[in-house]
Amino acid sequence: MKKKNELLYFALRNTKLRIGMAVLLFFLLLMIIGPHLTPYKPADFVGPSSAPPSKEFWFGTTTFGEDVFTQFVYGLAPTFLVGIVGGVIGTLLGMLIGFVAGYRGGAVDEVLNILTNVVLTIPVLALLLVLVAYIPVRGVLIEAVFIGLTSWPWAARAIRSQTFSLRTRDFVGLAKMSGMSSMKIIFTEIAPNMASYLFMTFILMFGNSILNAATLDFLGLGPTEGVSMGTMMNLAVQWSALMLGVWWWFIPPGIAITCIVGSLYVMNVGLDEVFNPKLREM
Amino acid sequence: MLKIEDITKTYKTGTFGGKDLKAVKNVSFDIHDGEIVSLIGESGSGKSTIGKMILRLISTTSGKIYFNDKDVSLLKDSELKEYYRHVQGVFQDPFSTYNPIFKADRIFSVLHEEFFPHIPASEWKGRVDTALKSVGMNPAHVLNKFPHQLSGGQLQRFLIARALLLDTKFLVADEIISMLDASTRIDVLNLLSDLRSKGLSVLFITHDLSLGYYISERAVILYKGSVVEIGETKKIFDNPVHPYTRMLMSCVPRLDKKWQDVEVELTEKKPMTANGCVFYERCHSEYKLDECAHQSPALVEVEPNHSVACVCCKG
Amino acid sequence: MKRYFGRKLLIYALTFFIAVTINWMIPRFMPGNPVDIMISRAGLRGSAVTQMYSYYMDAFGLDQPIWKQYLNFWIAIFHGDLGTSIFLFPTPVIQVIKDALPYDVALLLPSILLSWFAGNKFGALAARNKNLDNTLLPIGYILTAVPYMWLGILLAWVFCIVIRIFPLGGGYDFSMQPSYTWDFYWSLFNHWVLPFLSLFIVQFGGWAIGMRNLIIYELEADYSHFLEALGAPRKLIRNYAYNNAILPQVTGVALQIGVIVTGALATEVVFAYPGIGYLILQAIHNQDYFLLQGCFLFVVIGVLIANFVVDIAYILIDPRTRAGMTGGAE
Amino acid sequence: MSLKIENLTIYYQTIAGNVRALEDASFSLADGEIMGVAGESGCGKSTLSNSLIYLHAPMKYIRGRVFLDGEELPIHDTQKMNPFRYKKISVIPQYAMNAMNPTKKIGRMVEDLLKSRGENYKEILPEVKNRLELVKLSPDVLNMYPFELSGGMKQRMVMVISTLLDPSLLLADEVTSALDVSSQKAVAEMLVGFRDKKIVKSIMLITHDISILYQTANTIMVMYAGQLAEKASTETIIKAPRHPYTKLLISSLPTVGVRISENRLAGIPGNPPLLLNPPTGCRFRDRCPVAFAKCAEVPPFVEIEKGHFLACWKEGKAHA
Repeated sequence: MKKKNELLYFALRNTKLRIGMAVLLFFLLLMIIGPHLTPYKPADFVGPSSAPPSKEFWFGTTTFGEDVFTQFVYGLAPTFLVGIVGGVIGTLLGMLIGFVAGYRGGAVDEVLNILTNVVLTIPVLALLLVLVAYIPVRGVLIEAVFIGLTSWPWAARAIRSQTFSLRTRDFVGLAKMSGMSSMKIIFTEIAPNMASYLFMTFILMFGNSILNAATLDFLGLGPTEGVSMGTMMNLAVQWSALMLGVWWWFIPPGIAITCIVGSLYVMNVGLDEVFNPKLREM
Repeated sequence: MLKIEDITKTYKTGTFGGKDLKAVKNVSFDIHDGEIVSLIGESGSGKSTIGKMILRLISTTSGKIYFNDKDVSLLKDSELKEYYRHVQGVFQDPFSTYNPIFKADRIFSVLHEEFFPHIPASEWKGRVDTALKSVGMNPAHVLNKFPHQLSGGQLQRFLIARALLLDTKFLVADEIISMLDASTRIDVLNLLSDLRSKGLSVLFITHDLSLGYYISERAVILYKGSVVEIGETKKIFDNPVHPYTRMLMSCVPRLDKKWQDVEVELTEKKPMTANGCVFYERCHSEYKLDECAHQSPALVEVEPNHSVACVCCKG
Repeated sequence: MKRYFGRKLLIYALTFFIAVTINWMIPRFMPGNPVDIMISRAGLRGSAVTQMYSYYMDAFGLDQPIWKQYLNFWIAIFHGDLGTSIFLFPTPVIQVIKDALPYDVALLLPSILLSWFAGNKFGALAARNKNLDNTLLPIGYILTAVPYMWLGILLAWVFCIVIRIFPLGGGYDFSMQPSYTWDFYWSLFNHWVLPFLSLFIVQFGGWAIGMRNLIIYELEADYSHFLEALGAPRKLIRNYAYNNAILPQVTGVALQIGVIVTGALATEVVFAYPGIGYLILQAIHNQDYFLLQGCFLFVVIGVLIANFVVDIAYILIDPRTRAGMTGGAE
Repeated sequence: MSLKIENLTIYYQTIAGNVRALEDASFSLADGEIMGVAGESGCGKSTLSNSLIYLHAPMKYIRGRVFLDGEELPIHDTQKMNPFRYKKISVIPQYAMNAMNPTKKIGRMVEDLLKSRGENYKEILPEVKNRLELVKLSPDVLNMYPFELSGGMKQRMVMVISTLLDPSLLLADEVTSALDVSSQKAVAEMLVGFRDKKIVKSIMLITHDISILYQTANTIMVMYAGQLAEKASTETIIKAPRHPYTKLLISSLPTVGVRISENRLAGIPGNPPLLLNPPTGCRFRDRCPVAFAKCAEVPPFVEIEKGHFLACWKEGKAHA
């Protein structure tokens, strides 16, 4: 009990964690209440072309007269969705492969290790580009799944090495001598020991999925329907928002991604400090 | 009770095979009912490997281990579980034997779940209390605590109590007191000895000669995976024959004799020759022969219940 | 070390094999006839269609057994035959890519090397230095979280539109013909600066933070404490820590290379910089799958070469791998 | 008088409060003396050693003074302490196996270290080679990386490095614990050799293994739960200890020649107290068979016979 309280104490006292949490919560809140703050839909042509931010159009309008703020708040949801789904799939795959490779060892490990290294070496986003380009109708979910399916290797590698070292710990031997099955040992003895690490892995995956999705969207390979931060930037660049000086079109989505991903990274460091006493500044 | 026949463990080093590392080489010995046998060796002697092979935590490369005449390596699922009902182990580092995120007494509930699911919780609790008391602990003081809230000695007793809850006949005790504080370690040792008188057999693995001497009837001296001397503890200690055993005896720090009184030449550990005597490179024995370099000597009985693997006692 | 290398080469060979296989599989395992889809989306008319149609039917060899198709695909690759581009018909894909490649090298090589050196130096400086650390860390985290293309957009907007210092779009001024003149070089340089900068800045943040964390870890290592106990000056201890922290950073290049390359692709799109990234965008817009796949293949090859170079570098600088141990760069 | 320590008190800072790891330690160490510091884990022996040479967070200096060869050591001031480190006082750390930079050749590291302390490596090199010979290492090790050495070799290499500048006091923290029986003896004898050759004036040998101390030390200081319990000549501590803790401790140690069937040893009941909030007075009193009311006060560490110091109300009084 003492240990948990200590973690909580450090977690609450950790500035990085606090800042990261606050920023993340802000955007989550905006995602939820944002659509209620605007009377428009993202694809509605509601105002003059390329109007700068004003009382009526908080973030201005696009070249076509769509409300940027509306697009922005509606675009947050797919961004978070991609992050969470991609992060969950990536983390789960990484766990599965990492646990099995690390716990089984031997030939299984060898094969999985090579697989991991191969997928790690393939430039994932380039692969996604080719893959996604062939799919005529794309949804956010498909995008997230693809990202998740290709982003597990580094997590698998890290989880494998941790499992590998935990496997030789005597408590695993004791569990075996208590007649526990391998699966039970992995999930009740090994995984809980890495809980903090797994959580941090998920957070990083979350952030990376958002970044990857933004790049795909920006290249015009995002969801064929709807808006996201990436598609906003894509359209802005495509319709010469740069040349025309319509900065309010491409600045907000970039800020949102940077803030969300940045807050996730900062939270990750904060968590690392909480979990790892060596990094705590005394 | 337990019979080890010619077991060998070879590790493949490197990813694609490559070099072989023989951690244990053709070791044979047996342990009788109610007997404590010490397995004595320095680091790299393969003593823990042997213990883990008995516990089926690692596989044997060749050779057989028999428990009550059953080949241990052939045990599958339910048979293996049955085996663990009778054969258990306690390891060196008490803090590593407990999952740090769970309470220490979880080891008992796991046992309940896996081995005695039909026993009602209240009866099980009674059994745990009895077991704890029989290893000299007050259940009220030690239950419901995290491993870091208990001392090393308490944790090791927990593990012994755990073995008692099962119908343990044979215990592998791998350096179980080397990480305990001096003032508490002797009690754990005494406890083992007391359990022996109730019929438990123990393989007591240690690097500390004095502990082996203190507790065991018989001893096996291991060097680089090979048995160099085996027999009654008292005979080995009073009359060490193998040059390695003699060197060990002279190096062990004692409280009754100073090192200056027993002088023996020391050499570095060196890589051994491919198939000669394991101790060849370090041997200073007057009996050392050229043939030692490529012929490993077999165990020869020098007196009843005392065998040595050295050319010096061949004829 | 032989085994270490053998293992690495196996992985590279396998990666290449798998990448090529995926490349072969994607169009064939998508629903419909790939050639039909391709031609219909390319939006061509008249005699060009029949000409192209027969060319692509031939190139795909769909009438042959599947294993033969696969084999032919490999044979073609080893002959450097990646098909013919659609939107630049009839230029061979390999030629299109060859023309774009120098621009990528010019962007990637300097940005990776310079940001790596500068980031490491700066990160080392910031570690255990309260003031620097407090400024570096937030900035570093923000930088690593910035999408490459967005930083590109920002830079382009500020420097090309708001304070017109640099030109926007293309690899050189459209009014110029490529020539070996200073004017032309100057134009190349001007168009290069911003894409380079945006790549440099994002990577810089990552390296700096990585180095800072590694140094702190090394300063807590036993050997550092031993030196401190023996009264060695801070400078020596930090030097040692730096030299050891560099090692994982070298491996980091290999791990990051894929991300950097894709970052470069996005950046090229922003600046309409005529590298492979821009080609990919063109290929996507024009449904030019041969070109798209050719680009992918080249990206894979580039990443593999970079990985190989990093491996060699690692062996040269880490005595442990040099002496035959397989520590470190795994 | 080589080392003199007065009321040294060191705490560890944790979020739960101060862990009182070393409380009012006062003792001295003579020239040429090898003093063993014995005690169970957490008794403060390593804190004592660490604080003398490199006192850093989370260790916190509370009070006390340290004199080495008549000069006061500014142990609480990391910067001011630097000139003394290595030259006057040096350490073979507990982590000797990892004490060398893994990616530098050993010779190069020694050179860097010596240069940084203003010494001329070239001039010292012959002596380095002499010392290597003393510990039975070939001079070739200077051209090797630490990972090419075995554990025992690393240990001896660190021994050579630590003592190159002939420090007055050498702190040796658990130098034999990680070694095999045979290397243990070799290393312990080499340490004694260093003292005999006057490479170091005196040694504080910190270990949990009392039998090693019996073989090497001139005097033994026993610590318990952050307090000094007893200090006397080795023979006295082993053969005729006075402190109840020392008595029980010594009598609980098995040694070759003692068998359970003939001579059943007994441990000390109970556990050491937590130092976050230790009991007042003598910290052994909960486990002590002879404790009485007076033990609620801290017993002074006083000399009851020449060279025999003791902190116990009962025993101290009986012989006062």
